[in-house]
Amino acid sequence: MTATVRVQREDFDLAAEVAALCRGRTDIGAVVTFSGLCRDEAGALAALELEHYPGMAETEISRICREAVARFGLQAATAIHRFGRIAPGENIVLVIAAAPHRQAAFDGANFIMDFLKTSAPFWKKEHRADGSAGEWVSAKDADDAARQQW
Amino acid sequence: MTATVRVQREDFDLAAEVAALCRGRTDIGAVVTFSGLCRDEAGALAALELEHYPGMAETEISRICREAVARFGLQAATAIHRFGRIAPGENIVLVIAAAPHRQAAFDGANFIMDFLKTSAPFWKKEHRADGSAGEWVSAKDADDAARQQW
Amino acid sequence: MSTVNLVYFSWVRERIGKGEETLELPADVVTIADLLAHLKSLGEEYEAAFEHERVIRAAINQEHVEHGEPIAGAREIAFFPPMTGG
Amino acid sequence: MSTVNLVYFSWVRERIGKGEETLELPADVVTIADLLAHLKSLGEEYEAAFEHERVIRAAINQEHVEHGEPIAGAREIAFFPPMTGG
Repeated sequence: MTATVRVQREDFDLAAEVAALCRGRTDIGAVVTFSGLCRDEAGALAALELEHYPGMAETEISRICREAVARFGLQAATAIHRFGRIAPGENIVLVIAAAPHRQAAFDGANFIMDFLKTSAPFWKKEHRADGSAGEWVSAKDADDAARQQW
Repeated sequence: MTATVRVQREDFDLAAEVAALCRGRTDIGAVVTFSGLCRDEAGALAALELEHYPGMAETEISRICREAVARFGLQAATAIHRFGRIAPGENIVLVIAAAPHRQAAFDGANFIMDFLKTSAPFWKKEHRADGSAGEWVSAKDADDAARQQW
Repeated sequence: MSTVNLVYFSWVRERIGKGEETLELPADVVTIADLLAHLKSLGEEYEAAFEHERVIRAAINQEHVEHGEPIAGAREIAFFPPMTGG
Repeated sequence: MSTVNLVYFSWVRERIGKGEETLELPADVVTIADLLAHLKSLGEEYEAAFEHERVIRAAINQEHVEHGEPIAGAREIAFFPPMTGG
């Protein structure tokens, strides 16, 4: 099993996930991790609410990871996506790609993120710091463009 | 200070470095880490000996990190390179790039690695598992090509 | 008539006012597009949810599909806006 | 005559048999290329180290330079093979 996929409410532990993926192996040369965090530059955001489609979320992320493993010759891939209420500064998503050489690891992690953004069934709603009703975050054209490039 | 650079004999702690870089901030949206490991697929390698040019190594890596920060609008960058004897499965190098959005973080980490490979004064010598004299690792044309692309 | 489970997410769910329901579908509802047209005939909450039909994404049995996809054999059909995870 | 500290790394260091030395340089040694030619005249260990001159990298005062670079003002000049870190 080369792909570890989890959809969970609780936070994840970057170091533990990397260690689990590398344990007992000496054939991995490069590990790239991507952590996506809840960001609030202007101080206007109280939290994001992450809604997801249970079942399909796991299935879709697994499919993306398997495709990345095959396409870039990854030795292992991990993707963990949180749901529920997430405050600024907290983790939302973790992707890890391991490969013999660095470019495959970079490309694998980048590919998984680009497809996860546009294909994994998650939706973000803002909770505003002033208590007013927040908006659903809009999908970005840039994300579709990023996916098209592969 | 947006760049943390260290050249050291001892191992590094991925999670501690990411935590240090993100601590107390809510403006970071994406953190990409690259870990380069000593790899031994065939079981022929006992260890790598990493030689470096003290002083210039730190200076050169700092220069590369500052350039990446400016070029990709990174919020922070970390680069730690080990020297001395490193066994298969052990860490050699860690690069971290933090940015508001994911592509800048990916590009920043990738850029730092490509330039570090070809510009930072480190050299690897093999110690072979059978005790015979190992070779100095040859520079790869692919690494020069990777750097040229930026 | 066939019976299908429908699930809604994000602002599609909010506008319709529920996250799931089970409906009997007339025989002339063949594709996802037919189903969207049928749902829009059921009330203004559905009209509001599917007002901009082209942005609505659909999944059959938890797999993404286009609007032209036949729904025959579907156990679960989902409608939702473009995704914003990651 | 000027005095300069030379440092060597990797197989350049191994072939020369030392990691550093201080040399007095004749006045006609103006560039890195001149210095390489001068060093190769000092013995077969230097000839072996700098046999494939084009692959040899140089740094003056810990900054990368090309072989055409003048060495005037250099406190420390380093010679080494292409780097293989990372």
